Amino acid sequence: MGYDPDEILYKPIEKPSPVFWYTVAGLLVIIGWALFMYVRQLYLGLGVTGMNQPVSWGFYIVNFVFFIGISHAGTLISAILRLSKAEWRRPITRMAEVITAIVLAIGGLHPIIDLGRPDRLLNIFRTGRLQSPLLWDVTSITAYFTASTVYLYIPLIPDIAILRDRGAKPQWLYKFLSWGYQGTERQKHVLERAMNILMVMVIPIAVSVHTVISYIFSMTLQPGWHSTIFGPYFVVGAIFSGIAALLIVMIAFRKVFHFEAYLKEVHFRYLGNLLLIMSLLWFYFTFSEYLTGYFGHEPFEMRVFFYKFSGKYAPYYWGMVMCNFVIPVLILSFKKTKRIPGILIAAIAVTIGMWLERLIIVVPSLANTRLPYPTGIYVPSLVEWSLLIGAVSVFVLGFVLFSRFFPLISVWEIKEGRETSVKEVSERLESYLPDTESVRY
Amino acid sequence: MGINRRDFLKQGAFLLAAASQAGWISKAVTAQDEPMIEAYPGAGIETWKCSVCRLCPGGCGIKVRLVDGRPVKIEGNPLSPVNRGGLCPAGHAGLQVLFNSDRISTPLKRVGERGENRWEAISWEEALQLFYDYLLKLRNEKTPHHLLVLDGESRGLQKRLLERFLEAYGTPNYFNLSSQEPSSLPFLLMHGRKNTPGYDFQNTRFILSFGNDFLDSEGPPSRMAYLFGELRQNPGRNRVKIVQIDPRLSTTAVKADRWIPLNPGTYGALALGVAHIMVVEGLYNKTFVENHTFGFEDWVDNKGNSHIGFKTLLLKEYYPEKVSGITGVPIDDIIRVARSFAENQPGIAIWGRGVTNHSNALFSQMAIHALNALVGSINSPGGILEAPPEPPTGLPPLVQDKLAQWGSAQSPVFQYRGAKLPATMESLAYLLDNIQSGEPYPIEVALLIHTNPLFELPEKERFQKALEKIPFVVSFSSEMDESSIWADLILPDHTYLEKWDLDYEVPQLPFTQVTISQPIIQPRFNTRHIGDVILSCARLLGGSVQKSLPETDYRGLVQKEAEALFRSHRGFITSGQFEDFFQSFLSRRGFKYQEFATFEEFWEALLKEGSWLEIPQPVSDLFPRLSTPSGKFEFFSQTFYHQYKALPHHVQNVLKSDSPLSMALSKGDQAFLPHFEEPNVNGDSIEYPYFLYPFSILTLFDGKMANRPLLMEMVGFRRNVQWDSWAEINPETARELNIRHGDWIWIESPRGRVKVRAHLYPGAMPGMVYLPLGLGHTASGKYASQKGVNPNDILVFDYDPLGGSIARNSTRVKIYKASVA
Amino acid sequence: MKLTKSKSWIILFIGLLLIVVSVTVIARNDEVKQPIAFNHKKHVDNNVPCNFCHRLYETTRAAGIPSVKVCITCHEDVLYVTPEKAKIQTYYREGKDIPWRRIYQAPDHVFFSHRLHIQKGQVECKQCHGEVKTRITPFTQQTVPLKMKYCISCHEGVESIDNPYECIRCHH
Amino acid sequence: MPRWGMVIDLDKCTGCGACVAACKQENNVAYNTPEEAERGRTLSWINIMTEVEGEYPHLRVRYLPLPCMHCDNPPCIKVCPVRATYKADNGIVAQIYPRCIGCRYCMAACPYTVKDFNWFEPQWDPEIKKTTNPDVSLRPKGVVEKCTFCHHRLIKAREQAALEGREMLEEEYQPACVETCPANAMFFGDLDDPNSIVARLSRSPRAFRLMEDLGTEPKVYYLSEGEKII
Repeated sequence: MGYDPDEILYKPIEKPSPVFWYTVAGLLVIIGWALFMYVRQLYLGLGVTGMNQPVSWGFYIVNFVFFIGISHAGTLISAILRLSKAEWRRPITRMAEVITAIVLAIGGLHPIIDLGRPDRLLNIFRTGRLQSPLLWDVTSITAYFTASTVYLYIPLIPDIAILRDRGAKPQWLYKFLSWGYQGTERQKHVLERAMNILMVMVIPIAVSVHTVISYIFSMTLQPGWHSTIFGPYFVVGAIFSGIAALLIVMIAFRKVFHFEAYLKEVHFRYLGNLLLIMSLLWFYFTFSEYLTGYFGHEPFEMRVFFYKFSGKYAPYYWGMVMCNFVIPVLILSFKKTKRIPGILIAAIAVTIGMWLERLIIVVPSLANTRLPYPTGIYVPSLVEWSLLIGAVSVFVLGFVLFSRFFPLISVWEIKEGRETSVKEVSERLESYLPDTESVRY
Repeated sequence: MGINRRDFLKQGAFLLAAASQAGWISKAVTAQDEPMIEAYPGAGIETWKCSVCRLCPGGCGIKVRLVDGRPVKIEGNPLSPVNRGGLCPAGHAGLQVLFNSDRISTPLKRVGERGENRWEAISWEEALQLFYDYLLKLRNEKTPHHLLVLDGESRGLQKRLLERFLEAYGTPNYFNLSSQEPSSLPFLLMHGRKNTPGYDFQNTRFILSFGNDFLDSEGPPSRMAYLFGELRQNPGRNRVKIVQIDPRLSTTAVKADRWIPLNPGTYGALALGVAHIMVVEGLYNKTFVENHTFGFEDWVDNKGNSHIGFKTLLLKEYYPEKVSGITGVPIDDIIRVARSFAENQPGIAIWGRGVTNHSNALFSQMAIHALNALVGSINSPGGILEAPPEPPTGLPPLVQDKLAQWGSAQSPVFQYRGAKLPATMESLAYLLDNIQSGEPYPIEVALLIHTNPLFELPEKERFQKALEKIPFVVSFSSEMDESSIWADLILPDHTYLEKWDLDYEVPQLPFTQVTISQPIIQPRFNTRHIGDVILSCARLLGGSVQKSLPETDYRGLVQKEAEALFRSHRGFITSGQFEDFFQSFLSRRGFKYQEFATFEEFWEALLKEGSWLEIPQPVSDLFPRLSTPSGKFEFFSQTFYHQYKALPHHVQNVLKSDSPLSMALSKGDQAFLPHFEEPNVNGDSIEYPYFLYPFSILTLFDGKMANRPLLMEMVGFRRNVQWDSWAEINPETARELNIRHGDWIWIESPRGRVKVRAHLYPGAMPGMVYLPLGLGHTASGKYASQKGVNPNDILVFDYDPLGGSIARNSTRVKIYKASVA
Repeated sequence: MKLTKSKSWIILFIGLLLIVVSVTVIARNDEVKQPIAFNHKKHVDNNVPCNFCHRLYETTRAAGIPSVKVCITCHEDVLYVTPEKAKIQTYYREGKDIPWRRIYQAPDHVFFSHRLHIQKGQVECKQCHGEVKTRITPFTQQTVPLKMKYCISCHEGVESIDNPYECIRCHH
Repeated sequence: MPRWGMVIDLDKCTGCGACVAACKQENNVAYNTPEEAERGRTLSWINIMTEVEGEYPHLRVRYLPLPCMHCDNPPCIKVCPVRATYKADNGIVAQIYPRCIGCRYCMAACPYTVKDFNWFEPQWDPEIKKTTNPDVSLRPKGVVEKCTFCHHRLIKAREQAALEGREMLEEEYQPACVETCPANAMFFGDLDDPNSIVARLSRSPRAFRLMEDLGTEPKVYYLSEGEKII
């Protein structure tokens, strides 16, 4: 094979830097620690966490909602962008899909971590009640996980084939995974069909996942949870945090692997615009959620409301508003600040803010019981922090490992873009424009 | 198919064997034959045994559920006339007394220094010999009165036995710590009766309670709760009105119709203020006061000296403005209480620890009791009744030899030095002083019977020093506690669930009842019934002591006493369904009178049903002559007056100079009338601006129950506090001190300081801080030790010099935030 | 030879799987050894009524495993001592109970009442314990696997049981 | 089929806590260490709630014994993913410990906060364990538990009645808290039986239920406190 303009994309696979190993080792240490903490929890019971009698859900559920939320980055964004034939998507889609797959696996594990009796997990299948929102979750997350892994894998096949042909090691892996893909017309066609079908399918599944997660809360009678807009609110929040996470990942790997040529300012600007839109949308939902609650002035609702507004959770609440609305809107509204460093800050703020939002939804409603119960204040324990950090590490490790074996930027899409898109787009553009003949007429 | 002879015989043999086996099984199960249970795991054979709860003086009848011979649950005995099937939370923890890893399993002899808590297990023979040697030594040295008994639990037969033993042995020094409060002294002074009378709550329409938290920590808790339920919400009867006068929003205050907070220690003034209104407005029972009381109007004695009457004193001294100023109660409230008390008759004025916890306790109690006389609630339905007669005894007549007679006639060591006031001036304070000084005689042997003064009393060092003066201290505790570690010998008693006993001294009951206590299971450890210890000592001592107590074992004694009950042909064993009120079931004949031909039947029934009951005959003479000098209820206590006048002059002078009586005496007749004395306050009001108010809680009582996880977990269940003390403070006060809910604070008195968590509670009076008693053990088992704080650690040892009760509410403190540590 | 590496992994994996499976299979075979070769048939043939030994099954929750004292009522003769009888007598002399291994033991969270099943339900012993009357060796394992499924299968058909799926009947 | 329910007369209740103690003893509710209690993990199937309103000295304090409400329309059973909590035919909301996976969704959904969770394996003092009730199983760690209206007593009473060939009497089945209440403030019986005392009391004008507006239809009725005079 001659010179490949996308040589730099193979570099992390074919000539991994020693930093890779250090990173992996470091992450493994953290994950090992988290694993140790989890085994300890398994052995001793959930008492090692900071959860208590009224606050029976804590970090694990928060993380669950948060990670599943982030998973919307991927598939949804890439599917929507692909579907709408946004050409700037090409270097982004892969990373988004990887995020989805990894984060879904992590998020999906969290309810199991949260179980008091994980040994009885199979009861869910043996004696499951389909009426329980928790079971809807199990179903939709499984479906989403399957769909999004397939959706990650299928566009990956041509790249794996390229790697196989380039003789990348380990050969057996690429040989096995490339499924005999040779790039024939027929193969290309089938792949495209599959992608198109998945693209359409994945969007409703993704939307349903977070809607169903929101139902876990809104199906109960608890003040602060029992809300009709929780479904869309959660979905919006999910996409919001997903975009933020995607931006962070993009910026990080752009720096590490020197993808400046692929991930250009324009990508960030576009995604930044999206983030801005989502931030506004998020604010709109938050505003209507709390305003309607406040106007109803139902006493128990108000207890939760003031717990967040001016009570114990006020720092988190206002922190969330800062992170999710004030900072991103300020940064992203101005051209001056809407550059990569600024966008990075905004994205990090949004990630933290969205995590806080999940915390603010889960804990205060439980802490403010309707009856004068001995209110326990929820203080997460070392175990929960360790597992949070462990989860983040698993995410990073997953990403790093993926980048070691597979190209983070879809090579064939870039190639396709280079070879065919320009023509195609100009044709498409022309088809958008008013017909010259009819104008003449 | 016929049965041949051989088969028949074989089967017959089997059936015979089976029959005998069946009998054996039931025996085995009830006798807790351990291997048998093992062979039948999970059979779930259920048996019930009746007994009596001895965790507080309440005397509730209990039923214990045993499954396969294993006790699993205590429930109230529905046939018990005291509690009628109810049981307070402490009663439920009884099994944790029986099954407790901190029990003393064998007699212990001290090996280390006193208080070092190092012991050597010895055999009962050895232990008893040691004990007996000391007892014999005192008798040989002709000083039997050098024996002191401090009793915290004994009631009924056990107490009767102890008293009998001590009389025959020859010592007057039997001090009952559990009856320390509330004292029955006012009854003696105004009624001429020494024991606590019965309260006819069933028929009353108004309860004016002065500091008596009867729903929580005073009186038999289950009985009071039962009565409360009946009195408050019973179709067909008037709802009784309850006014609670207390500086603390206690449970009773919460459930009362009205809570009137007042300045601590000013109960007497408020009672007199109420009396003032009643007199001024003419709301009192004039016929009663005229015919059955003495000293209401001014009077002239037979020597021609004129004395002021109660009325004059009231009108002159206790006008509402002044009373309001003293007590902090608005005048309107005083008037309203007086009017509604007078309107809702029969009514009853009661007092409790709140009152007796002050140095002016005696006069406050007299003032409150005077209210009962003003409305005529003395010996009348719905008021205060004569104490019911004691159950008959089966003990032979007391035999005392010369030594015993002489010893018993000595003045008890707990009396004020030289003051031969037979009724007053008995106090723990004097006891400690006298032991310390060795005057009038030293104490050489002390027995601690289920009492823990080192924990329960303020300034425990005083008690500790007194104990150090005593050469030989024996404790009968079944669990190690703060006082027992100072003993020389521990003779562990059974727990109450392993014991035979008869219980009949439940305070305040208007009827006589005997509840049997029988072992639920065989004693689990190598412990011995205190009664058996005493009986075997009596046997060893021989002579008149043995003649007074000829029984060889306690169970036999119990049976003897029960036989006396049976032979007396009084009363009956409660059985069948109960009606609600004694009056009504007398009229409706709701009771089944069981006739028993033989004692064995009676005994069986007693074991099965648990209680024997005798309802006093309705009095024919509505108001009999009282045993006071005037034969009437005395506002002016002639008993007291004569006692005082009979005192030698030097004692009178002492009283005039160094006791709170001095102030009263300087006012002449007032000293013998109900009047208000300023309570003693310890601690400077500027340096220590807050009042410390320790209170008892239902779950722990005096702290003996603290080593039960069940009760420690629900120690402050109404306040959401577990396993810990809490200091109730008014939110307003807390704001001034910059204290938030849950902060650690120091409470410091002149005696020391304790660190405790602040609990903001609007029911707290501003300027007061409330601490629960019963926590803060230091050597009392793994569940109790080092949990919470003991308010006694910072209380000043103060007492009512006349009534003798410990004044726990007289200490001032300061509060400040503990730095974060 | 890169493929051999992966193959070796697969072989290792399959090997592990085999070990695990065989261990579970062996462990499931939970036959136990009883201290005495008890012969039910002999006792039944000699007209010993069931409740002579299992004297509680009609009256309490448990059936009652006989204690050695029950055995000794018949087996105390010293004239015809068989080895098994000698064991009984030894246990009795030593004041020990026969260390029977329990085969039919409901878990802690299951509450089963013999008397209700026998008296009201008219269930025969053999329904859960197999043919006891003809058994000549002691029980070494459950003849009927007493799993919840088995309980339900019985309860489902019974008229007098209004709801066979009422969990709290047995789990409380 | 009876519909078991409870009536608690707040006018009679003295808040003594006997129900709390009796329940813990009857149902083998485990004790927690002080440290755990501090963190709000005390297990108690019936609690006494204290409601305080007002400022000193004009206060209104109310003690409210709070067992499981055994709702007719329980929010907890709807959310259980494994049917470990369900409503039995006789209206008792049951918790099946061997099936519970410990997701605590029912705790989160219960508006009355009456469900408890075993955060650790219950640590039984070997001595105290000897006094546990053999009719109730000891819960393992990681499962939710709650008031059962002492359902095991119903089973026992029914078994006894069945063996004696008669109908069970209502009085034969009383939960431990009702049985022990010293003030006789608690009543228990069949709400569907028009002659039962609970049915009569539940129709009293003083009767109310907690959070009736939520539509959970609790089967625990309270009788409100009578007016305070003077």
